[in-house]
Formats: sequence, C-alpha cells, structure tokens
Amino acid sequence: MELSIIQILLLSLLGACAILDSLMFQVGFSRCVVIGLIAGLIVGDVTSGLYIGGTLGLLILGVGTYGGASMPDYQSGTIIAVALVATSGGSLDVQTAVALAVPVGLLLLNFDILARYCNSYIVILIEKAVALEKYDLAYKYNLLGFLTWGGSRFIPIFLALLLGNAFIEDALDFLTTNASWLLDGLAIAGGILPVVGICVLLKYLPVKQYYYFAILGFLLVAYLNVPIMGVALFGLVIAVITFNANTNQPASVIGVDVIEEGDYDEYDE
Amino acid sequence: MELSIIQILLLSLLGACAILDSLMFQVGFSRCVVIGLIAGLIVGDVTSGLYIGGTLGLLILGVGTYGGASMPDYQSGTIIAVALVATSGGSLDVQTAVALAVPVGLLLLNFDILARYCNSYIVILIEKAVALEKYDLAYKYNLLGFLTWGGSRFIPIFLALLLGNAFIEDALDFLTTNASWLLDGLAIAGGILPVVGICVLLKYLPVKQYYYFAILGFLLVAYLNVPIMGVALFGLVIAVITFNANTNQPASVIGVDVIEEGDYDEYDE
Amino acid sequence: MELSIIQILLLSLLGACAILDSLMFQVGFSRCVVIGLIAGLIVGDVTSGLYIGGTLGLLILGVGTYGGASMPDYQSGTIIAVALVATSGGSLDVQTAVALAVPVGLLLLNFDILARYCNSYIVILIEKAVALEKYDLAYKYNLLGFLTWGGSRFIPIFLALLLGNAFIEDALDFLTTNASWLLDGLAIAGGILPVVGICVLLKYLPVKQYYYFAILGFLLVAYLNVPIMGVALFGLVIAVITFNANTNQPASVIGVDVIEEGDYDEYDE
Amino acid sequence: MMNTTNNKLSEQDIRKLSIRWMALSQVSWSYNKMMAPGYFAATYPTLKKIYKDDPEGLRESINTSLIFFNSNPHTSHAILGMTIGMEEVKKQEVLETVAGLKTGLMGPFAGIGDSVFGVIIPTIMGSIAAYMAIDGNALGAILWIIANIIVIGVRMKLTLIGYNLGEKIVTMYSDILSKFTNSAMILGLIVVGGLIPTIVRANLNSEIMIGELPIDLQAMADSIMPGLIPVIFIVFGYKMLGMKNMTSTKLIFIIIILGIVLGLTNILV
Amino acid sequence: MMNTTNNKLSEQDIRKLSIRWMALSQVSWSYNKMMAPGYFAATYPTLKKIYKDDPEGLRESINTSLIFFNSNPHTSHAILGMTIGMEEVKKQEVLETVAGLKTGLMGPFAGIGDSVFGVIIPTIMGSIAAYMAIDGNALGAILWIIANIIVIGVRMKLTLIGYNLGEKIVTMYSDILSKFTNSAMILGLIVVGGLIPTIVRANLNSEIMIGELPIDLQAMADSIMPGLIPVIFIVFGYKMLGMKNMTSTKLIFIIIILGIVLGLTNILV
Amino acid sequence: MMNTTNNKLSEQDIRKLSIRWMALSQVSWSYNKMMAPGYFAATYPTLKKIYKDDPEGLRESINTSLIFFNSNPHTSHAILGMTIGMEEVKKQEVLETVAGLKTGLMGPFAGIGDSVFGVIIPTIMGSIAAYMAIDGNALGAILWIIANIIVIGVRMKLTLIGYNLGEKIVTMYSDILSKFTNSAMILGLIVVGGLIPTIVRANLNSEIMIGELPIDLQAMADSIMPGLIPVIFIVFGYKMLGMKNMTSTKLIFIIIILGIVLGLTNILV
Ligand SMILES: OC[C@H]1O[C@H](O)[C@@H](O)[C@@H](O)[C@@H]1O
Ligand SMILES: OC[C@H]1O[C@H](O)[C@@H](O)[C@@H](O)[C@@H]1O
Ligand SMILES: OC[C@H]1O[C@H](O)[C@@H](O)[C@@H](O)[C@@H]1O
Repeated sequence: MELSIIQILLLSLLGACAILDSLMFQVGFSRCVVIGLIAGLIVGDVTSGLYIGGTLGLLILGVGTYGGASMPDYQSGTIIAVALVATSGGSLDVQTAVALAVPVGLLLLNFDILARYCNSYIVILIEKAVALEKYDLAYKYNLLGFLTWGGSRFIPIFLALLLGNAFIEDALDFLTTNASWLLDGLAIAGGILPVVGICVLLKYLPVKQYYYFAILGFLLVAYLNVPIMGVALFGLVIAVITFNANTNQPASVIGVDVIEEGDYDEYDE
Repeated sequence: MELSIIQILLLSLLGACAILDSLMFQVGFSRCVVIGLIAGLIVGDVTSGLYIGGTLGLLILGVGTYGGASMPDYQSGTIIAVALVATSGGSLDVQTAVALAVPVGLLLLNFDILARYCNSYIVILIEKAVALEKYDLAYKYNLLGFLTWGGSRFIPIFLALLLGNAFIEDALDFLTTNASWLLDGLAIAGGILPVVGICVLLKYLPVKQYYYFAILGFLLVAYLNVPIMGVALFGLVIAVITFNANTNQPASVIGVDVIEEGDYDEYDE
Repeated sequence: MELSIIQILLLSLLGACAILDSLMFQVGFSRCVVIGLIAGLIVGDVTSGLYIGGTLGLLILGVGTYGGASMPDYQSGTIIAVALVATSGGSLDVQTAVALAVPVGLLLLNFDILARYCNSYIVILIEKAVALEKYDLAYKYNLLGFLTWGGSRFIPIFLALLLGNAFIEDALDFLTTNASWLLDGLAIAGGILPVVGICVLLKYLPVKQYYYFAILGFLLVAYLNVPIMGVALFGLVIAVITFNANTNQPASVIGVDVIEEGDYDEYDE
Repeated sequence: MMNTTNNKLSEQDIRKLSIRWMALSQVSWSYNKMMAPGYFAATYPTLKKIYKDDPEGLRESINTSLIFFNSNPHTSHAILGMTIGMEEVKKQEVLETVAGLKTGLMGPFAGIGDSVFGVIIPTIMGSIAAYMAIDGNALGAILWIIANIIVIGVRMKLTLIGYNLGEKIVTMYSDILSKFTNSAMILGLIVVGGLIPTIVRANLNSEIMIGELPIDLQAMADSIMPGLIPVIFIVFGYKMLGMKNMTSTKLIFIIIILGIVLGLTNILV
Repeated sequence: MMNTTNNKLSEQDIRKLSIRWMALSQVSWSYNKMMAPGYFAATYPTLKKIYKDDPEGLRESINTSLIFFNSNPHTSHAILGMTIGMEEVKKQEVLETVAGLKTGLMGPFAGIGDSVFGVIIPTIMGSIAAYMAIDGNALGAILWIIANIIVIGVRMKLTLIGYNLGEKIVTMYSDILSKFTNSAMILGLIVVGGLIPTIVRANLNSEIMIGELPIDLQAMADSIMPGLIPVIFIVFGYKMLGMKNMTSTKLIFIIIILGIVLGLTNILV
Repeated sequence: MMNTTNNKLSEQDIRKLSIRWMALSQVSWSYNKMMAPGYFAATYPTLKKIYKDDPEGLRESINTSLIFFNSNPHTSHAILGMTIGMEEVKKQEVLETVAGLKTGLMGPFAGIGDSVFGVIIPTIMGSIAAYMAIDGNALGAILWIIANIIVIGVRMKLTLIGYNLGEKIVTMYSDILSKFTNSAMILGLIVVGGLIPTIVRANLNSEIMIGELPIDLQAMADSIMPGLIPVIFIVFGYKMLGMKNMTSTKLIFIIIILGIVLGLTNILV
C-alpha cells in the first residue's frame, strides 16, 4: 500500500525529532527501538516496527558519537526500513529490510558531517554578533541549529520516501563515484578542525608561562597512553602540590603536628 | 597392608609440620619432595615417597602464596598419595596416586582459607587485650595460631587416612554441592578484607594532609601498571625531593660548588 | 675471465670507501645500489652490478648501526658477488650470487666488531696524549681510525678476490668452529663496554647530589618503556620547573598578571 | 575590592539554566568550537542577571563562556553550575579560574559521562528493550523512556550541586583566590596538553606505494615522536592565529582546504 | 628533649628478635591485618626493654607495631631491625617515621623477597631435588634442606643490618628528624596508594546475562577508571571507620557478609 | 668576572668545524667512549682559538669534550655548534652547562636523527634507487647521491643554527648562568638514567638447563627489577673507577674478560 503524504511528513519529522532529541533532552526518540515503535504506529505495523527497531538497536548498543565523531545513522535507517516493509505489501520480509537499513545508515552519515559543517557557519555568525556586543542576536543565532540538524535528517528521509527506494541507490552511487574525494576530504578535515578551538583556548590560557605543563599532559597521553581521566587526576595532584607550595604550607609541615589528623586511636573498645 | 594408628598420627603430624614450617623457619618440611621422603620413611616405601614428592614438587615449582592468596595443598596431597600407595599393596601405581593427589590438594585449599579466617578471631582477641594494656596476654594469644594452622592440615589428613579414600570423595561432593556458595563467598570476602587493614593504616598516616601522594601512587599502578617495586622507587625520588626542598638545600644548589663531587680527573695516568 | 690485480685493488679500495663514507660525509658510497654500480663499472658488467646492488639494498632498507650495533656487511657482500659473477664467465647467475653475498656479509660482520675494538686502543693513545697535554698528537691519533675501519673491509675483500671463493668458505668454517667462543665473547663484551663511558660521564656529573634524577630517568625507561626522546621531554619539563623554582619565579605567579600573555581578544573582526 | 553580590540567583534561575543547557548545549555544535556556543547560549540569560549594570564585566564573561568546550552533556551540568556559582560571588575577578576549571574538568567529565550515560545505562536498558521489541513487546522501550526522564532529573540536580560547590570554593578560597586560579590554570593546561593527541584525529597513510614497496608514513612519524602530527597542526594553528588580521573563521577554511588536499594526495587517511 | 638511651640492646637481643620473627610473623596471619599481630609479637619483648619505665611510650609503640603490615618474611627482617634500631635511640619521637618507613618499604621488600626467596632459590634447588627424587635419589632433597638452613643464617644477618642502619639514620638526621619523618610519610602514602589496587582483589563479573546478552561489568567499571572497585571499598571502609562506635572488628564482619552477598548475586567473582 | 670574548669566531671557522665533525666524528668510534674522541678532534682547532692564551681553560675544555658522547651524526651538528657558541662567550665558566647539555641532548637528537636521516630518507630514496637498479637503470642511484649532497648542506646549516642558539642562551641567561647550569645538569642526569638500560646490552640466558628443566634467568632478574643487570654493571663500573690507580683503560680490559667469561659460562647471551 502507498504511504500518504501525511505519513511521509510524519516519518520525516520523526527523523528530525530523533537527531534533535539525541542532542537535547535525550528522552529516547534517538533510540532505534523507540523509533521503530512510533514508525510502526504511523505505518500501522507495530510488530515489524518493533522488530526492525530492536534488531538495529542491538547493532549499535553502547556505540555513541564520542568526541563528535559521526556514526552510521541507523535511526533514519529504521524509519526507511519500516516504511519499505509497509509499502512492499508483505513481499519484503523484516530481515531484508534490516539488511537494507545498514547501507542507508552509512549514506546518511555524510548528512551528519554536513550538518556539523553548516553549524560552523552559525558559529561564525554568533562570534561576529558577540564582537559587536549584540548578545541577544548571538543567542538567537543558536536556534538556527534546529534547522541544520533537523534538515540533515528530514530532507533525505522525505526524498527517499517520496521518490522511493531507487532514489536512495542512485544518490548512493553518485556520491561514492564522483563526490567521494570531497566527502573523504571533509571527514579528514573534520578530524583536524578541533585544532582551531584548541588554539583559541591556548591563546586564552597562560601558555607562554606554563607551556611545560601542557608538554607534561601531552607526554602522559602520547608516551604513556594515559586516558584523559588519568591525565586529569595527575593534573589534580600537580595542581594541589603547586597550590600548597604557593600558600606557603610547603609540602613539608614540620613533623610534630603532622600526626594530628591521623591520630585515631583504633583500639577504644 | 593397613596403616597402624601411630603411622596415621605421624603422617597427620607431618601435614601440620609442613604448613607450620612454611610459615616459620622454612627449613624444608613444606617442600613436597622432602614430605615425600619422610612420608615414605613412615610407611616404609621411600622410593614411591620420593617419586610422588618429586612429581608433585615439579607441578608447583616457584608457585607461592604471594599476598596471602591460598594455593592447592599439594603438601597434604603428597602425604595422602604416599599412604594410598602403601595401603593398596601394589595395586595402585605411583602415577595414578599422583593424579589422585591433585583433587585432594584442591579440596584441602578450603581448609587453608578457613584457617586464615579463624586467625581473624585470634587478631580480635589480641587487639582487645592490647586495648586493655594486657600485653603479655596479647602476646600469648598469638600462639593460638599453631592450633588453627596445624589443625587445618592435621584434621583432614587424619580423617582421610582413618576413614579411607571414600570419605574424601563424599566430603568433596558435599562441599561442592550445597556449601559452594559459602566457600565462594568466603574466597571473595578474603580478597576484600585487606581493605580493613589498609583503612586502619590510612587513619594512622597523615592522609588528610597528603592525600594527593596516595592518589599519585594509585595512578602509577592503575593507569601505568607499575609494579610495587617501581612505585616505591618513584616514591623514594619524590621523598628525597621534598626532603631537600624542606632542609632548604633547594634542588638548585648554586652551580659553582655543584661540581665538587663530580670533579674526577680521569686522566691521571 | 680472471680479475686483474688492479681490478682487485680497486674493488678492495671500494670496500674501504664504503665503510669510511658511512662514517663520514655519507655521500652514498655506503649504499649497496651505488657500490653495485661502481663495482659493475670496475668489472665491466654494470647491469649485474646494479641488479645485485639493488636486491641487497632492498634487504637492508632502513636498517642501520644504531647505537653502534654491528650489522651484516652487505656492502662488501655486493662487491664480492659482482666479482664472482664476472669471474664465473656466465656460469653463475645473479640470483645465486646475491644468495652467496648473505653468508659473506655475516662473516665480515666480525671484522666490523674487530675494527671497533682496535679503535679502543686508539682512544687509549688519545687519552694518554691529552693527559700529557700533547693535544696535537692526540688530534693526529684520530686519523689512525682510517686504517682500522678501512683495513676491516680492504683486507678481507682483497684476500677473498685474490685467493678465490674457497678461501672465504674455509675462513668461515675455521672461525665458526674453534674461534666462535671468542667472537661471541667479544660481541657480548661489546654490549657491556658502554658502561665504561657512562661511568666516566657519571663521575663528571653531580651524581652524588642529584642521584635521584638519574633514578627517575631509569624508572621512565625500565618500568614505563618511554623511548629516550620522551625521557628527554620529561627531563625538559623537570629542568624548567627547577629553573623557575630557583630563579624565584615560583610556579605560582600571582594570578592577576597571569593573563597578560594569554590576553588575546579573538573577536576583533 | 570584592564587590558583594546583591542580585542573588534563585533556585528557579538554576533550574532554567539546566533546561537551557539540555536544550542548547549541542544544537550549534561545530567541529571548530564544539559546545562553546552552547555554553554561551545556556549561561547568557543568567550572566545578564549577574552583571546587571556592568557591561564590561558581561563582555569579559561572555568571552570566557565562548572558549573551546567539549564534554559529556550529562556530567557537564555540574561544570555549568560551578562556573555560574563562582561568577555570582566574585564576578570578573574569577574569570581566569573559570577558564582553567572549564578546561581542566571537561576532559575527565567527558570520560565519566560517556561511560555511565553513554555506555552503561544505554547498554543495560537498550538490551532489555531490544530483546522485548524483537518479541513484539513494547514494554522495554517504554521502560527506557521512563529511565531517561529520571536521568533528566539527575541532570537538573547536578547543576545545583555544581552551583553550590562553586559558591563554596570562591568564598572559602577568597583571600588566596589568585593562588587557586593558578592551580586551576595548571590543571587546565595539563588536560589541554593531553587533549591535543586525543581530540585531533590526523592519521598518516600507512601504505603509500613507492614502486611496489608500501611505505608506512604513520610508523615513521611515530618513530620521531608519537602524536607528532597533531602537535604540528596545533603549532601551525597557534602561529597562524598570532598573525595580523587572521581570525578563527579564516583558519577554519584554511584547515578544510588542507584536509581535502591532504586527503586527495593520499597523505592523510 | 631527646632522651638518650641507657638500656642499649645487645647482639643477643637482636638474635632473639630474629628468631621470634621467624617463629611468629605468620602464625596469626589474617586477611584483615595480615602480618601486623606477628610484628607485635616479635617486637614486644624488645620494646619492653626499650620502654622499661615508660608505659605511655610502650603503649604508643605497640599501637604502631600493630598497624597493617604485609611483606616477604625473609627480606622484612631488615625492616624489623631498622624500626627497633630507630626506637632504641629516639623512642616515641620516631614513631611516625617508623609508621611511614614500615608502610613505604613493605611493598618493595615483598617484591624483591618473593622473587629471590619465593621463586629463584626454590626453582633452582627444587628442580634439582625433584629430578633426583624421581630417580629415587634423596640427595637433592637433603641439599635443599642445607640451603634453607643457610638462608636462616642470612635472615638473622638481615635483622642486624637493618638494626645498624636504623641507628645510623636517626643519629645522622637527629636534628632534622621531623623533615625525615615527613619524607618517610610521603613514601609510605605513595606506596599505600599503589597497594590499594594491588592487594585488594575485587573483580566484577564480566558475563552477567541480561536476556541472551552477556554484559561485561568489569569492562564498564574500567571505562570509568581502572581500579575503581578497590577505591570504592577503601573509601567505604575509611568512612565506616570514622563513624561513632565502629571498630575494625565490626568492619570485618560487614565485609564478610558483603563478600558473600556480592558473590551470591553473581556481581563479584 | 665574565671575560668578554675578543677572539670572535668567523663563519669560516664554523664551516671548518662542520667539515671536521663530518670527517672525524666516527673514525675513532669505540665501544667504551663512542663519539667522544671525535668530539675532541672536531672541536680542538676551534678551542685552541677560543682559549688562545689560557692553557688551563683549554685543558678543562678538552676534558669536557672527551666525556662520553653518542648521538646521530647529522643532528648532533647542532649540539656541536651550540657548545662552541657557549664556550666562545663564557669560556670555562660554562663548561658544566656544556657537559649537562651534551649529555641531555645526545639521546633525543639520536632518536630524531636516526628516524629522519637513518630510516625515512634512506627508505624513500633507497626503494626508488633499488627498483630502478633491478631494471638496470642507474638514475635512482645518482638521484640518491644528489640527495645526500643536499643533506651535507643541511648538516653545515645545523652547526650554524646551534652556534647562534648557544651564543644567545649564554648571553640571555648570563646573570643566572649557574641556575641554568643546574637545570642542564638535571636534564643530563635524567637522560643518563634513561640511557643506562637502553645503551647497555646485557641479556641473561633465558634457557639455562638444570636437568631437563629450562630456567629463564632473564625473567627472574626482571621479576626483581627490569633493567637490573645494566644497573649492576653501572654500579660495578662506578665503584671500580673510584678505586685507587684504576683507569678507564684497565676497566675496558676487565669488562672484555668479563664478557668472554660470562659468554662461555652461558650466563649472558
Ligand atoms: O607477598 C608478600 C607476602 O604475602 C603474604 O604475607 C605471604 O604470602 C608471604 O609469603 C608473601 O611473601
Ligand atoms: O565525548 C565527549 C562529547 O563529545 C561530543 O560533544 C558529543 O559526542 C557528546 O556526546 C560526547 O559526550
Ligand atoms: O644511535 C646513535 C648513533 O649510534 C652510533 O654512534 C652510530 O650507530 C650512529 O649511526 C647512530 O646514529
């Protein structure tokens, strides 16, 4: 049976809600199993919806966009798979639909990267407004993010459902053949861009005076593979030592009063 | 041929001597090859004794109860194996006897854990006596350890030899079926109990003032897998630096006299 | 065809040039592919020369005598292989010649170790002259190195080419049978000898006063496997901290002026 | 000198702050500034209240809110609350401390948050929900939504905890605030040093073909120093930002072009 | 202030001290206090002599002898001798240093002792004895006993070496004893920090089943921080000990119950 | 006190210095002193100019030039230039700093140099040359020679860079030179500590047979402390050098004999 235009709109909106919820209140709309349930309700086949959502959900259990690294968009994949099963009138079983969702997820990953790049433009607007002390305007610019993130899911899902499955395959081929150099380039640049933010931050911190502490942090990670949590704990130890050294409670309090705190008479029966 | 009651008593006593020697003067009674020799003398079959002791000895070469972790009791296993070969009148060859000793060693491991728990009670008595300043009494309480450790080997060997092999198998089944939850629980608790000792020690040390040095030691082990020997050497370096910093010979002695010690004129032919 | 005495002399000289160039200006004479070219020119078969030089060159791509550890002498191996192909009048194909070069390279490795030991004697002469303040003489003694290094290649190649291939095999057997204990001993001692240089250096540095910094460097390598580059960076951080601590700009500059350097107003559009 | 705060923030203000952070922290997320614009958007209304008739203070505070920030959305509620708490008491005087603490804490809070809220809770709830969904049962999905709503409550509470802690810190250390700021700076710099090789992703091609020989560029860079490429980009970015009329916007485009070019020339992968 | 020692200990006293340590160090060994009661038992008679008519000093000294202690029985002879040597000269004034040194040295001495006396000597002597025994020859076993008797002599000597060193340290550093104590405390705290994740054994179940999905709890804990569980138990124990009318005896039972419960619920393994 | 330099060195002098280093750095290379005699030979003519009528200064400087030195021949040009630059300005007063910097920098410069000039450039040029040579084409080899000539130019430039840096350092830090020297010493000692387990090669036999049981001596040594054997040799060498009428020459022979004996007895391999 064909999807009505309202159903297509609802499913595309569900895609937008999924990404926005993952960035905001994280109530659960970004979880495949919840998306499968709602998509199933929209197309009237809750069981397949739950099945597809559950299977895809298991695939990315515990996987997250840590440090802003994009991951395959199985959320939109779930919506498209549920829609395909409904429109196939039973000829497409749920297993193949799930299999289909994987390449779709990979294709849509590029839209996630594009959204993050569009946001760079929003940030330029915000920083300009702040420089001109138009803070309220800068605050409002943030809301443009709803368009970039929302659009990065709404548009591809809407087009896919409207123009049917073939559209996705052609789009996939087109991108992988001649635009792949651009996509790879953007992905590589995405990995380097945090340099800008870190350099601005370094300009802010007393790097000229304390450069060697930054070197120490770097050595802990580069040579000793200490995760950031450990680096911070090492940093805490050094920060406390310098704090004591400066508030002239030198690390060496004369022995005599050292024992006050530890003086616990354990044997008071 | 049947073992006489004196032989059973002697073999059980040998078991007690083995554990006590491993805790005290370590002359050698805790080594399987020596136990095999003496047990062989007691039952009158020195060659099998030596063979069984030697084979089992090779199994645990260099394995020790480091940090108080219990290990299979192959010492008692040797005694029981030697006794079985003697009583079997030749029908039990030495290889199978050795094979038999392994499960016996595993069963008796639990007695080792029980002994260590009984000692906890002795420690409670000692600490109570010390609190009441009855130091001589506290000193004597230590001797109770001979009973707990000795008994933990004497009793199982005596019963096994007296009631024969079947007794060991039944005991083994009984324990593994319905008391296994208790044994596992005790083993797990045994791993956590050192927390008590360490916390009492922390109460004793100036932890409020130098907590960050404890964090540093923890980081060296948790994140950098430095063995305790390395942690102590790191600690030595830091202790010396703080010592110099406090006895106001700051780490930087003015260059000029720095070279006195190193001033070795290597070329005085 | 037989090699003329001049060709043998030239090839032996090429061997000497190879080792000396690797120690001096490193123009390229120490590279197998260049040696193959020149040897080919000398024997009049440039193609085989290039082939043998190229193949052996690939074998030791990126391998070097780091820290003075001797490596198989494929440079001399190339020369001998090229000579063998030329003298074999076509019966010896290039592949087998290359295969032959490998054992020759291993044999000649020992000559490299011998050269380094002879240099120890030169160093003794230099240090004596310096002690007697005869500095010009000490300077000239350095030039003896040309003989030890050059001879370590010239002599074996000259003898091999003059007395033919059989000579190399016999020499190889003689050495591996009865003199192997000496060669192994020398190789082992070679690994320990740097102790002398380091101890003389330690006498020079203020080790009595700063022994704990040496321990720190040792711990970084022994327990944390930090490569020397990392150890030096750690050392730099500590050196700067002590430098600040002594030039009473304690690590804690009062917050207020801390921000001067970092005060970069990033938003001046 | 310390201007006592008259415009005390109410619990209502802190609740609104939490909601804004949940709504706006990542909508304007970009590769170059990550959560920085979100930090500005969430704190701006509150800062307007704190710096009511102090435009210069507001400007400085907004600049500090826009420095590079990336952490786990859940745990960073505490950081948000803490900086607001500190600014409420000490206003401009505490901005350096705020910069140091934001930078120092974002790394470790990302670590803990991503583990607890990114892996542990979703894995447990997700697996239950997925298995039920596959059997056509929506209960698991609904349970997950309820759990997420509880987590929203936790996030609100975290802001409050941070807020109270922030107030306590500044009041407690008010006389030696500069010393505290210094230690915060040191903690920040150590963590930034550690972030450089963690956040910046720049991998050299490990199979660049020269003839048929694959050359491993990444291994070569690591042989000089692990984390070499990220450091080169940071030094490059820091120098560029120091040049006349260079802004972070221009730097973004330079890096994007660089990424595409290095991708095309197969140097970066 | 420094009460000169009149009751000088004789070599005979030190020999008796060694024998008591060999006899009593581990007879009262328990999971919570390990060798602490043994340390009290071995030193008590000697302390009675040192603090002859000074009951308050004796009480303080006995309390210090009962703090948590676990090391290799052989090498710890040196620690025993050292603390007695120090207390003989400086009595109560040196008790904090004794606590710090005992804690600082027990770890590394366990490492060295377990390697040399626990692995190296038994492996060499044990393999000779075992091979001979298997061939029915008791000579190896007897040789091992002789070696162990020599080791007993070494243990006696170690106590004397420690004793002399202890005396030398306190006399040499007598004027800056408090500075020395401080450094000893720092060394002790660093080693205790390192002991926490080493001595406390608490492993989370790595295959807890939810539906058919095995969840690795230990990996999740490690993702937050390696060594997280031991730290949680230590903080728990430290807090509990701080509560009114809580004693280490009660804490032992709490931990045993905790161990059994966590074992039953399959959380700890 | 600071004798202003009148005999200023010309660029010509620095060029000659570079050529002498390229020619003489390794011709007198020996296991015990490595590049030290080369350092003396290269710098001697320049030192004669600096210490024109100051025989005592010349003697001290030559002694410093002869301390243990081993680094990558290419990058160490910078170290050579730097020490000459410093001695030109400050003469004898800077000799301790020179010793510290030479020792501190030789390790890391070896690391960088061996990677860039030892692996990266030869691997790239070498593979091109080898592949061409195998096809009978000599172009690759010739290209490599041209590249090496360019590298010679780079080496000359490096000496100049070092020279200027050396001058700048001493003039900039002239008033707090002793503090700078101290930090250089600390850097040097940390690196020497790290060099001990890196440069000294002494591996214990890991399969010494006792009966049929292979004993792994190296694992036993590592269980006490990694890098134990090199430390033992260094302590042995340092003590020997301290003995009356012992010279480094005698120590060389002692170590050679030791190496052979330990090799023969199969202890070292
Ligand atoms: O590991 C240190 C120490 O721990 C316990 O006290 C016993 O196992 C000893 O044998 C061991 O030497
Ligand atoms: O990794 C820290 C942080 O990085 C980005 O901001 C996002 O991926 C967040 O989900 C993540 O928590
Ligand atoms: O490894 C540093 C250095 O050691 C020796 O001096 C030689 O092998 C050089 O080629 C090398 O660069």
